[in-house]
Amino acid sequence: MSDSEFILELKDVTKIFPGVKALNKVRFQLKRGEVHALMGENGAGKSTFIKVITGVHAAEEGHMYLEGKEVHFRGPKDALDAGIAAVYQHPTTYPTLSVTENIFMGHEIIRGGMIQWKEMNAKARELLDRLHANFKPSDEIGALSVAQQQMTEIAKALSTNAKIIILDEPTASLTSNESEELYKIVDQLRDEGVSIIFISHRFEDMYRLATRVTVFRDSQYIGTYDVDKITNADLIKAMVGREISDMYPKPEVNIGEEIFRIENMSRTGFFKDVSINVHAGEIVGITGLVGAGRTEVMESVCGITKPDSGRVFLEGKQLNVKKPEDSMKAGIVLLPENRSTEGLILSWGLGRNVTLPIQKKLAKGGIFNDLRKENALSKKFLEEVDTKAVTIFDPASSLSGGNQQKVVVAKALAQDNMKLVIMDEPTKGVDVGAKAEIYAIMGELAKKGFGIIMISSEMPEILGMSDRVYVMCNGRVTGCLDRSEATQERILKLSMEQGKSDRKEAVQ
Amino acid sequence: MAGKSGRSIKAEEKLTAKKLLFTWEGALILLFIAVNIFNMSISQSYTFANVLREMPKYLAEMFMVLPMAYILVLGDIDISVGSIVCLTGTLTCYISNAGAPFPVVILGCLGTGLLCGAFNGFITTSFPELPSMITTLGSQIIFRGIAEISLGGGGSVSYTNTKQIMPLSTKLGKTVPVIILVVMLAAVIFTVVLQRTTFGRSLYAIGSNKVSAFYAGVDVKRCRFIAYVLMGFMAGMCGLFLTAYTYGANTTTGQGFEMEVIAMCVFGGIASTGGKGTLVGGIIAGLIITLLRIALGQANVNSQMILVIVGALLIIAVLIPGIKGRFDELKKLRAAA
Amino acid sequence: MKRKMVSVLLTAVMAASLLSACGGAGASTESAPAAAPAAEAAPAAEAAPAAEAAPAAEEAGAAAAEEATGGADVSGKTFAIVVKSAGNPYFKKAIEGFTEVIEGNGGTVVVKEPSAATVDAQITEIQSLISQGVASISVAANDENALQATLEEAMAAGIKVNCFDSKVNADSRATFCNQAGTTEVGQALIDAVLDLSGGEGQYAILSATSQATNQNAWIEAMKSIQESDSKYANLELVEVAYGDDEPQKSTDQTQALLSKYPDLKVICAPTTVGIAAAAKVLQDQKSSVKLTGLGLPSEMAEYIGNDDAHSCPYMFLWNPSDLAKLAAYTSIALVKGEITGAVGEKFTAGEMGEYELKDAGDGGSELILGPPFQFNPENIAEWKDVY
Amino acid sequence: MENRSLFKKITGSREALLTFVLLVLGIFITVLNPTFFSPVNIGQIFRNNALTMIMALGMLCVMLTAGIDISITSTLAFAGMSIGMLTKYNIVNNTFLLFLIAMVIGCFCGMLNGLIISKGKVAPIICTMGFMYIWRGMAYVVGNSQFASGEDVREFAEFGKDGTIGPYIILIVCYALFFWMLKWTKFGRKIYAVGSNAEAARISGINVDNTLISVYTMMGTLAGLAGALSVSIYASAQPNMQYGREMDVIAACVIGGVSMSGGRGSVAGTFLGALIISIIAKALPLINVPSIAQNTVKGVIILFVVIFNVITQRMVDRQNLERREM
Repeated sequence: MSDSEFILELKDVTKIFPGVKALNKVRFQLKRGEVHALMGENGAGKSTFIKVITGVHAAEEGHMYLEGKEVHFRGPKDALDAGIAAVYQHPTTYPTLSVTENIFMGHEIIRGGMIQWKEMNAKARELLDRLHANFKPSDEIGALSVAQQQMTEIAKALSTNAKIIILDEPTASLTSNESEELYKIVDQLRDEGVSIIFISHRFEDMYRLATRVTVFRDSQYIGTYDVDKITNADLIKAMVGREISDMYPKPEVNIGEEIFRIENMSRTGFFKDVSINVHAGEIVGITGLVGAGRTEVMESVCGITKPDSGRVFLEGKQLNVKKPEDSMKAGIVLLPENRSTEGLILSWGLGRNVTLPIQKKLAKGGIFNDLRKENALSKKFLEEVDTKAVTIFDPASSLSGGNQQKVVVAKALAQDNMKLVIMDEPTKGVDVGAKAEIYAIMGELAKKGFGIIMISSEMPEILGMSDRVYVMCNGRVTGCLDRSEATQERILKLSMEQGKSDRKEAVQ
Repeated sequence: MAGKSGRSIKAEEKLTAKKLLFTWEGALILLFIAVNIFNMSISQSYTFANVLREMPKYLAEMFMVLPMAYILVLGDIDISVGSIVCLTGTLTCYISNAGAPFPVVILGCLGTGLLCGAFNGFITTSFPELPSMITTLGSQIIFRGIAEISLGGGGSVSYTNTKQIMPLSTKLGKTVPVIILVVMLAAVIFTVVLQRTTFGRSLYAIGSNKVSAFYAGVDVKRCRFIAYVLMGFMAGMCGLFLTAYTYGANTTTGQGFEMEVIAMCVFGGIASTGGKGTLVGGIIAGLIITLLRIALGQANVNSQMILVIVGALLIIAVLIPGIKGRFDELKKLRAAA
Repeated sequence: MKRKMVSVLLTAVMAASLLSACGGAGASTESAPAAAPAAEAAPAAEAAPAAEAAPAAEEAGAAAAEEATGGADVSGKTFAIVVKSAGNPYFKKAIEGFTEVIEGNGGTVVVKEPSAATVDAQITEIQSLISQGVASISVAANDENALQATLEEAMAAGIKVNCFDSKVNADSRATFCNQAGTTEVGQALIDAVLDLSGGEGQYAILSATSQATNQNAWIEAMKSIQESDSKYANLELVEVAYGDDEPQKSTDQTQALLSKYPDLKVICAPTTVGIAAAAKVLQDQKSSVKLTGLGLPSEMAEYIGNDDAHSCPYMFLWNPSDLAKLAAYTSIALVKGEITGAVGEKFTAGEMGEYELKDAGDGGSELILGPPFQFNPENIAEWKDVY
Repeated sequence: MENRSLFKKITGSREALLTFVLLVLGIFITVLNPTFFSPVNIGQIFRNNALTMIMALGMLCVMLTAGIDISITSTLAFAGMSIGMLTKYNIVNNTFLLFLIAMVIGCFCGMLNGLIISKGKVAPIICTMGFMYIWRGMAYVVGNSQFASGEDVREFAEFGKDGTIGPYIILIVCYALFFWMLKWTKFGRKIYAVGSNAEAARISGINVDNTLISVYTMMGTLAGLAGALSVSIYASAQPNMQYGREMDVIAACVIGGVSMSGGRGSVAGTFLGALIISIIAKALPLINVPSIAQNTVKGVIILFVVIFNVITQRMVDRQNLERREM
C-alpha cells in the first residue's frame, strides 16, 4: 500500500472498558475520497471505534496512520486539528445556543483576543446555504428538529475544513426524503474530495452511498467488501453470524371488528383533523416525515399531551383520557419512541421496569408492593420475549438497544387488559437480529387479536408489516393505503404532496 | 411466544448479611457504633439519660428529614421548610393566645404547615419549567416575611398558656420524652410508605426518570404535590414541638433548618439528584449527626467548630461513592486486560 | 466487595481521626481557662494577660477578690456562661471578666458561644450544660421567654440560673444582672438627643433586630420619658428603623433615614453594630446629622469627636467585663446559698462592693451595675484599647 | 403585524423584559418618593450592593455550567475576616496587598469546591453546602471573637469610603471583564458549552473538569474580592457578615434570566437582575414600606418575575404554534 491510497488506516486496535473488551484487534482502511460504510449489530464496537479515531477514547493497543504517518491522539482536539470531524448518532449539539455558536464551538474565529461574531455569522450563513438548510444562523438549536440539528452538525464538520468526516447513524432519525437530502450532501462532499465513514443500520444508505463496506461483529473485524459485489444475505450473515430467513414474518390473520377509532382530533400547531381506525388483529402503519405529527397524535391519544378537540373510541366506547393512567386503564399501551428517556428507567432493574405500570394492580390492597408477585410476573414476561439477561435485577442500562426494546415490549405485555398497542419506531437503533425478533412478536400479538399501530419511518418495515398504512404530512392524514396498494412511491408522494400544496396556499 | 430460546432469567435475590453490610446503610450502622464509642470517650456526660434529654430539639428537625427524603428522592429540593417552621410556630402562639382550645391550636399549626406545603406544591407543579430550588427560595422569603409581619415590631411572641402545650414536652415515666415516640411513629410510617408502597415506588420512578415514569402512567403532578404537602405538614409538626419547647416563636425560629435537614438526608445516602437512597439511611444519618453534636457540645467544643466538623463529614460522605466508583473501574479494567 | 469494606473502614477511620483532631483543637482553645484552676502555668497563660489588661487598674485585683469571697470554697464547682452568639467582641470581654472572677475563686468555667444568635442554639447549649451538671449558668438571652422551659429544667436539676445583659422572664431566673436601669439608659439617650439637637427638631432611632429585648425596652423608656416631660416637647421621633445588627442593612437604613428626612438632626443607635455603621455613613457623607447611642469604644474611637469631621460627639456604654464579673459574683453567691434571688437580699460582689437585689418590675429581682458610662472625645483614647 | 413583532421583541428578549420591569419599578417608586432618583441615591445603590453585583457575576458562570454555589458568603466572611485581622494587628496594612490576600483565599476556597465537584462528581449544592459550614466556621476561628472595625481598618476603609470611586471602578472592571470573557473569548464559549451539553463538550475536546474548576475558582476569587470590598465599604469585619445573602445573589441571577439547568444567561441580564434586587432593598424604606415587610415584598417579586417569565414563554410558544400552517 502506498501513502496516497489510504488517507486513514488503523491496525490491530484494542480498546478495553471496565469489564469488557469493546474492540479486539480491529483494522480499517479508508481510501482518499471514498464513502466507506461501517456496519454491524449494536454492540459490535462501531461507536467505540469511531471514538478511538476521533480521540475521545485512547486505545490500549494498535496503530493509527493518517496519510501514511502514525498519529497518536491525546484528545478530541488533536483529531480535530488533524482534520477528522465526526457527526455523532445522537446529535451532540448545545441546545441553549445558537446555530452559529454551535457550528464554531471549539474553533471560534478569534482576532485580537476577540471572537469575530460578524464573520462567524456570515460564514455560518454560507455553510447553511451550501447545505440548502432552511433555518437561520441565529436560531436556537433546541428549537430545531433533529434533522436540522444534524445538518448543523454537518455544517460544523465542514467548518473545520475536515478531510475525513465520520457520520454515525445520521439517518436514524430522518425520514426517507430527509435522508435523500443527506445523500445529496454526502455526494457533494465526496465530490469535493472529502473522505467519509458512514455508520448505518439501513442497507439503503449503504447501497445508495458507499463503495466499500467494513463489517464488525462482537468487537472484532469481520471483513471489508465492495458494495456492488456482496449480496444482502451475505452481508446479514457477516453481521449477525447466522442467516435470517424471513425478516418480516407477517402472519395471516383474520382481521376482526373495528376496535379503535380516532375522530377529527386536532392539536394546535401539531396536527389537525386526524381520523384513524384500527381493527382487531390488524397492524396499522403510520408513516410520514419526522415532524408530520405522527408521534404527537398518539401522545394525545394516550393522555401525554392534551388535544384541543376530537374524540377517541375504544371498542365503541368514547374515552375520556386526561393522563396516561387513564388510557392504560382503558387498554391502550404505548411503546414510546425513545427507550432510554421515555420507555425505561435505565438505572432500575428489568423487573421493576416491567411492573411499573401495573404496580397498583399487583399491590396488596392497591397500596403495599407485593414483591413476590411482581418478580414472578416480570420473570414470566421477560422470558416470553426472550430478553438476554441474567436476572430480573440487572439494571436496564446494562442491556443492548434491542434487548432494551424487548423489555419495553414485556412491559406492555404485562398489562393484561391490553387491547391496542401503539409502537412508536419499534426498531429504531435496533440491530438486524433483534429487529426480526421484534417483528415476530408483533405478528404474534396480531394473531392474538390485539390491534396494533406502528409508527415508523423505515419504508421496508412499513411495507413488510402493515395491513394498512396511514400517511401523514404536516399534521394531516394525507392518505390511507391498503397492503395491496401500498408502494414506496405512493407513500413518498403522499408524505410530501400535501405539504407542497399547503405551502403554496400560505404564500397566496 | 416468538423467539423462545428457553433462556431462563433468575428472579431470586439472595440477601446475605455480608451484602447488607456493604450497602450505604450498613456502613452507616457501623459508623453509628463507631460514633457512639467515640462520643463516650470524649464526654463523661454522654449517658443514655442525658442524650435522651438533649434529643428533643434535634428530634423536631428529624420530623422534617422524613418528608425531605421524599422530596430529594423526587429529585426536587425544598429550602422553604425553615421558614414554614417559623410561620407555623408564630401562628400557633397567636391561635392559642387568642384563647383557642388545644385541639384547635394543633389543627391550626398543622393546617398552616399543610397550606404552606400546598402552596409550594401548587407553584412547583403548575410551573414545572421552574426548578424547585427557585420556587422554594421565593416561598422561603415569603413565609418568613409573613411571620415577620405578623410578629410586628416586637419580633417575637410568647405562648402565654404554657400549661396547655406542656403535654407535648413532657416525659413519659420522667425519662422518655413524648416527642421521641411521635418521631418514631412518624419514621415508621414514612419509611414503610417510601420503601414498601406503590406511592413510594412512584417517587423513585419520578426521581430516576420523570418522563419514563409519566409514560408508564405515574401521576407525576399528583405525587410531587403530595410530597410537598407532606413536607409542609411535617414542618408544621416541627413548628408545633419547637413551640412546646420554647414557649414562643420569633423571627429567627427555624433559621438554617433546611440545610441541616438536607445535610442529614444526603449524609444518609439520599442523592440530591433523585431516585437514590433509602429513608433508613436518612434516619440513621440524622441520628449520627445528632449524637455527634450532642457529645461534642458536652465536650465543650466550639459551636462553630462543630459545624465545621459536620460540613467536613458531609463532604467526605458524598465523596466516598465517587472514590469507590474509581476503584471499581480500575479493578474491572485490570480484570478485562 | 472488598473495596466496599475498605471504603467503609476508611470512612470510619477518617471520621474518627478528624473528630479527635478537631475535638482536641477545640478543647485546647475553649476549655483552656477551665482546665487551669491550679497554678500550672501553660494553660493559664491565656487568662493571665487578660487579667493584666483589665480596665480595673484602679479597682482591686484578683487577690482582693479572693480575700473578699473567702477563697477556695467554690473550687471543684463549674460555672457556665452562655452568651448570645459566637464571634462578638462585647461578649469576648464579658467572658474574660467572668473567667477572671470564677477562676480567682477557684472554680472552673465553661464557656458556651452558640453558633448563631438564635434561641434554638442557646437551648442546645443549655441542655448540654445540664448534662454536664454545672453548678450555675449565667446567660445573656436571645429571647425573653423562649428559654423558660429549658431553664426551668436546669433549675429543677439544681443548677443556679441567673442572666446578664439581656434578661429572661422572672420564672426562668434567680436574678438578673442588669447593666443599667432601663429608665436610666432611656434617660441618658433622650437627654443626649435633646442636647445634640439643640432642644428641638426631628430625630430617628436605628435599632438592632425588631425583637431585641433590650433595645425595645430602652426605646420604650425613651418614648415615655419624652411624653412625661415638656422639655422634650419639641423633639419629634420620626422613625424607628431596624438594621438587624448587620453592617450592610444598617448602612442602607441610615442612608434611607437621611434621604427621607432632610431635616433630621439626630440619629440615636442603641446598638453597637448599628452605631458603627451609622457613624461611618454620617462621617463619610460629612452629614450635619449627629449621632449618639450605645457603642463599643474600640469600634467607635474613629468617629468620636466634637468637630464636624466626626459624626458622634459622645455615646454611652457600660463595661461588659464588669457586667460579667457581677454575674460571676452573683453566681458564686447563689451557689454558696448567700442569696436566693429574692428582692431585698444583699451580698458582697468581691472588689465591686455590696449589691442589693431590687425589684425588676417583671415579678423578679435584678441587680444594677450602675449608670451607663459616657464616652466623649476626652476619654475615648483611654478606653478604646480596653474594650 | 407591527404589534406582534413589538410584543415578540419584548417577550423574546429577557433583557428587554427586565428593563421594562425595572422601568415600571422606577416609575412606581419615583411617584411615591420623588427624591429616589437623586445621584446620591443611585450612587448608594451601586455602592451598597456592589457585593451582590460582583458575586452575581461568579454565580452567573457557575449557573451557566448548571451548578450552584451556596458557600460564597461563607467564603466572603472567611476572606474578609482574615484580612480584617491582618490589618487589625498591623501585620499587613497595604490596601492592595490586602485585596490580593482576600482574593487568594477566595481563590483557594473556590478551587476546592471546583475540585470536589468535578473530580469527585459531587452535586454542587451538596459540596458547597458542606463548605458553607466550613468556611463560616473558619471565619469565626480566624476572628477569635474579635471584630475588625472603625480604627482597626481605618487605612483600608479609605478605599471604600463614601465618596471614593474605588468600589465603582472595581464594579465596572468586573462587569467589563466578564462581559468580554463570556461574549468574546474562547473560555467564555467553553463555559456555555459545558453547561449546555457537557457530554457534547467532552466529545468536542473541551476539558469539562478544568472548565468547572476554573468557574468555581473564579466564583471563589470574586467572593474573596467581595469580602475585601465589604470590609472596606462598611469598615467592619464580622464573622457573620453577609450571612444568608447567597440567596440574594442566586435570586439576582434567576431574575436576570440565568437558567439553573445551565447554558442560558448573560452578563447584561445578571446586571439587571442584581439591580432589581438592589433597588428593592434600597427603595422599600424610602417609600415607607415598613422594613418588616421587606422580605415578603422581595419574595413576591422574585416569584412574580420568574412566573411571569414562564407565562410569557408559554404565550410565545403558543403563538408560534398557532402560526404554523397545517
